[in-house]
Amino acid sequence: MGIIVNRNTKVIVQGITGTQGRFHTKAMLEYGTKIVAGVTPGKGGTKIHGIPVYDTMAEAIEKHEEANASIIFVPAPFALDATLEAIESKMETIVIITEHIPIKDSIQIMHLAKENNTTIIGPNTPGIITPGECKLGIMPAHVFQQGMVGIISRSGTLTYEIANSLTQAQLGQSTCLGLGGDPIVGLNFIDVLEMFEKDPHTKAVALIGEIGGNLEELAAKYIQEVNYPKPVAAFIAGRTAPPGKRMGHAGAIVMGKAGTAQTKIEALKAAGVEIAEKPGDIAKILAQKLRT
Amino acid sequence: MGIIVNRNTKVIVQGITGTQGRFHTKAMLEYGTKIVAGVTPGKGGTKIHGIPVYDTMAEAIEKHEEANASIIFVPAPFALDATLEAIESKMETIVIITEHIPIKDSIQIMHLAKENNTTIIGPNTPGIITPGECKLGIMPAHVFQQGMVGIISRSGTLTYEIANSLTQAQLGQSTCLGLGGDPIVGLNFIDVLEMFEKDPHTKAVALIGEIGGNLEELAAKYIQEVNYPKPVAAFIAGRTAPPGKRMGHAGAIVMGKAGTAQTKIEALKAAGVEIAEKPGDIAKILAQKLRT
Amino acid sequence: MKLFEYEAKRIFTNYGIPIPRGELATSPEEACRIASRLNFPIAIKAQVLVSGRGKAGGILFAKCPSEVKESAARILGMNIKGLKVESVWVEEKLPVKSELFFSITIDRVKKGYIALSSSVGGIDIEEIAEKTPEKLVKFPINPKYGFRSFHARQIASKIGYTGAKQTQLASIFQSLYSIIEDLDAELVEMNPLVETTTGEFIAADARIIIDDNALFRHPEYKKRLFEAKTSEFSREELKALEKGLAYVKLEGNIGIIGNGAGLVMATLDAVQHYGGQPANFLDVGGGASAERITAALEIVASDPKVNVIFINILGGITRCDEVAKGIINAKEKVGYDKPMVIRLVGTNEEEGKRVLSEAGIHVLESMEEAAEKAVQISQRGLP
Amino acid sequence: MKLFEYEAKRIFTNYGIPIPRGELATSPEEACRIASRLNFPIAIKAQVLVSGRGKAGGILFAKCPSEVKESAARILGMNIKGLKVESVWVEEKLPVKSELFFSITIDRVKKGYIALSSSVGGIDIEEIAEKTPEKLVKFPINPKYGFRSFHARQIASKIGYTGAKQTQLASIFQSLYSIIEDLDAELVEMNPLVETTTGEFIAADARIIIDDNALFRHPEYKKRLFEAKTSEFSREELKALEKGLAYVKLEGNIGIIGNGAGLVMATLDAVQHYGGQPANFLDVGGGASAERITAALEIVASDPKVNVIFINILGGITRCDEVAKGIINAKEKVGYDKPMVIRLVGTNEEEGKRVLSEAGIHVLESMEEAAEKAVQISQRGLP
Repeated sequence: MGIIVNRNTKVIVQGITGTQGRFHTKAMLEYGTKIVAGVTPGKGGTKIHGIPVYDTMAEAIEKHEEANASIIFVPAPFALDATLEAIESKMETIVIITEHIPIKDSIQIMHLAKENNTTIIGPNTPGIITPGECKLGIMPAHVFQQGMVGIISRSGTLTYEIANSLTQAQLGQSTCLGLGGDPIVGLNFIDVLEMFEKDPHTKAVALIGEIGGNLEELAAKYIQEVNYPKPVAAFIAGRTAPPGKRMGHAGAIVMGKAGTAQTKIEALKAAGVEIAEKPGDIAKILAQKLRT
Repeated sequence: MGIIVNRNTKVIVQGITGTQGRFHTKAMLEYGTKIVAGVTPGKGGTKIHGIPVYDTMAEAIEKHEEANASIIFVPAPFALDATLEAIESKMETIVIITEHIPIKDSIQIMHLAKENNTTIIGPNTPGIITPGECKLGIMPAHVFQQGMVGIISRSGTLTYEIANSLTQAQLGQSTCLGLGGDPIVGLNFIDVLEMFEKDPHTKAVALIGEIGGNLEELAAKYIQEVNYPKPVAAFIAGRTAPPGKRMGHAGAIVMGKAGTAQTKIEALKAAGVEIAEKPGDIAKILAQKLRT
Repeated sequence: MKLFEYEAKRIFTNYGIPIPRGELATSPEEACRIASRLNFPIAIKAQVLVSGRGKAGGILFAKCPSEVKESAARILGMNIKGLKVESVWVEEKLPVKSELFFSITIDRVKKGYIALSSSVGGIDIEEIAEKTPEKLVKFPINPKYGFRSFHARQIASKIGYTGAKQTQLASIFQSLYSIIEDLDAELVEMNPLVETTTGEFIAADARIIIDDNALFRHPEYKKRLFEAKTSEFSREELKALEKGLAYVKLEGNIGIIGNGAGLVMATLDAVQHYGGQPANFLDVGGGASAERITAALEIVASDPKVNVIFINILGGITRCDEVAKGIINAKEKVGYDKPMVIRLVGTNEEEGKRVLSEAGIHVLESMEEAAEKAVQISQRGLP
Repeated sequence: MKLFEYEAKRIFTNYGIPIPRGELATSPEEACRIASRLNFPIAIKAQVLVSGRGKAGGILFAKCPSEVKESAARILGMNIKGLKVESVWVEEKLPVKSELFFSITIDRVKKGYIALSSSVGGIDIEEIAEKTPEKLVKFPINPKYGFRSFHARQIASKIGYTGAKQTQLASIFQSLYSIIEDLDAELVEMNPLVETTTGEFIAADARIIIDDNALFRHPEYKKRLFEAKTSEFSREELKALEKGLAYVKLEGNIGIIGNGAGLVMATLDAVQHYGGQPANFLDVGGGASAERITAALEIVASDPKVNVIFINILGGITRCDEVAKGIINAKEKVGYDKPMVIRLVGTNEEEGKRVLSEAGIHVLESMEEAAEKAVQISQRGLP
């Protein structure tokens, strides 16, 4: 089970003929993800790893009505249009892998997605995986294992690090979702916490935050207010980050006194969330919580 | 009773301090229209004919929560913003008197009005009057009389001409509504025909069309399809208009073979609508129909 | 406001839309000089703001320089539907593989822009709609986020193009949308859009109509409207435009002035109903002042064909006494001494009638009666 | 990308926002010449891309030409938070009646733009929010149709202005929104926006930050980013930027390289956790090639403070053997001979370890263990 994606997810890959799109289409197919079509303007009529390619989403969904999710690999200057095309094609879930999308474009994307009840994951995300069912993203498959911990993260590699330790601790993952490293992303911690609350397969949640913005603080407030019923452990990256500097992710920046790791950690602690000092501690904390 | 406006309509005048706004505020007040506030940027704090003026709609509705309609007299370059302001202020009915509004602006207005379920009358309209109850427009009051004919018109003065003859024929008017002379207007014949159908005070409808577009043809189709239950008489202006020339109204233009008076007249006749050869004939036709 | 083909083509170029190589000439010699820089065969096209110039002989082709000179000489100065040809566009004739149609215009019913396209072009849209309706693709443009690359590709796909050609076409379609947005146009059209034998897409003809009401945002075009030697308007129409009056020249002898577009149209219709021929349409608008009436009378009276003027005023906001005074003043100022039929009712009607009667001008109350009278006078002179 | 005050002010001028009369100078003499064309008193302001220049002595005032020269001489060449001052902005000091605050920036939670305004300005937004939160007006901007004249007026009204002043302020606010839209900015700020004793509104300070990700739409600024003598970035940071690497210079002695922003931040944190001092942040991104690893090593090794480099790679898409080869090549090419701690796990891990072991480089599996080791080396040298 898990959330958002599962064995019934039927995927269209937008930008399937590019290096990234091609590579990850293969990896997703190997994982068992049900990819039904690909779209690249000007490349209609060809095939990639056996998947038919169309010029437009309109043609793709005409031939593959069952498609309900898309994953976007197109370069940043074209990502806005690709996403609007996916929204217009009534995709329920859109994963935007593309990084470096201008904020102005993201604002437009999120506004229109909301109006159309579309779930956007990303941009600048590794995607989402429900181990054993569907990998809609670029994460390395081997670190994941079907299990009981839901992961919500603003980071990529760090998530694999933590997923790996959860796998090694025999806890595994229900679903692992990368929110994306940009200042403006489709889903926030709270949205996903709500979903994990309802998912019977998720027994605990790992929350992986980082500096910048106040989404972690809002998540803490939410956890406290609703008296969140499942154990949550958190790791916040960037305690040593200097203010005013972007730490890799466009969204990872401390502005003046706002968005520091310290305020996030304090807020989460105050909400009863246990904080991992090192990434490896997440698995230890949750193993203990789930045992008791 | 009548449609859209009645004795419970509470009006804000946008552009109340201009020559037009000031003049017609007086005329509307004299008619008995309930004007609660006026808005002109930069003129807040003053009064016009005893009506308090505010800088913004936000301030006006804060002080006058009962307001549910606005009438716009601001110059064309500012009409888009004024209308959006009225939409955002949750006015149910907005009458745009202003003429010469760019089509691009009107497109945006109509799109946002639709999303917000706002009724737009105009632009480039004389407005709407429910005789004896509310005059929300610039029409001369003296030609109207409470009565039984609903008038829908694309024209101003011609409407007064016909309203006058209905008054003289002792038929009077339930509500008289000017759609507006522009190619893109808020209400179409069909919208208003539907309202008149439901209004118990309206016993017959006068439809006053002109060259340009195909709204009259669509109205004819509608009348035929629903087997419209009330008698309709129509006058179409512009039989002698040459193609490719705008006849005063921005919307009154025959493009190639499209939008001629002849096609409209034929369509209406085919739908069973009696056509008045001269404006004065409308009253004669309806008097006869209502007698039988 | 209609733009000339050469204006529209220059705009196309600025937006990256390919057009045939060509330049504007105002003399046969200049046309020749331009042709010497181009490849033959060459097309010489009248720059005139009416449709149907092709059928009127306004487009000729030349295989050599002497033919260019000859053709240009024949077209320049030609009168097409009442408009004199002041310039010709000299361009390379394209090697046509197929002719497409693409335009963006206003959809009154959907209240937005609409793209129209067809794999059949070179004939007018009505003919396309009539002859091959199944090939006409109507694509309403979403007002929320405009005409996007994928919309353009969908249209290109629907008229039969895939792969690289689809992308190429789509980019041209999108540029056209940028033009309609940036210029506040109400029509932008490429007809035909030619697919050449070498596989390129080139706009062989270009039409742009700018929304008159948006000219305040485009002062350069507003200026040009009143400057151009030949425009879509006659000199009188331009003068009326400057005074803010709506005037359209017609062919008859009964001058018409009224307040309100619908009323004036109905007045024209009534005149024709009684067998008369209107000389013009002139709407003075609401609340007309004495000056506006004067300007109106001046324009209408300047038409030598006019032998009677019919003024039809329904006073609402417009006060009849003001109109009456305006007429008296205007008559004197303009020195108009031919007959007038005046119908004047509404606000301050009595006072208006008094003023006119004192000046010996008879006033009627019924529009129909007045129309009939005007027709009689136009045909037989004053009774 | 941060713009200098003088760049932001020039943009303000282009958008019709009033600024104090002033010009840019790169020498005390030039500052004097500029001052001679202005009215005293005059402000001399360091052009430097960090906040807090005022407190650092980067803004001085002058009552006469000699004071201008002196002040400019003092500021030019000054080092403010590690950045050298290359130019000063010389402008007329305003007669202040009151200082306002207005900015538009990004709201991550509402996923749109937000306007922030206060009748209290001249201090930073956090201080405003702390000291007079009741005066801070937060106005989310509707993504549907943007920031309209009436929104701007509503804000001006909320900070206490009515009538003509409200309209005047509103027009400045709207221009600011045009800037954020046209320039793809993520912050545009006027702080203070001065209401002068003569009743005018003038932007005394100007800040603009352009969204780095949107620079492809603004080639002129992209060019300037790599050209400016002094920018917000150090030379090494600029070099990294050009290579597409995310690099931030820090103060310690442990060079850090990793793949993935979150992982590198966590690596820095782990190093500090064990008592070490990171010298930098460097993320090579996903699927790093040998060249990228080389470039990364080159940049990190060029920092003379660095006495150990800690490379933390979790191979997912990135293949460990590729990374290993990259490290070997890079080490040779760069000629780096100080110690390295490498943590390498994931795809093709075995092969990667083999390659590195053969070259005598020890590889660890646990990030924590590796961090601890790197810290030890940084403090005591190789064991």
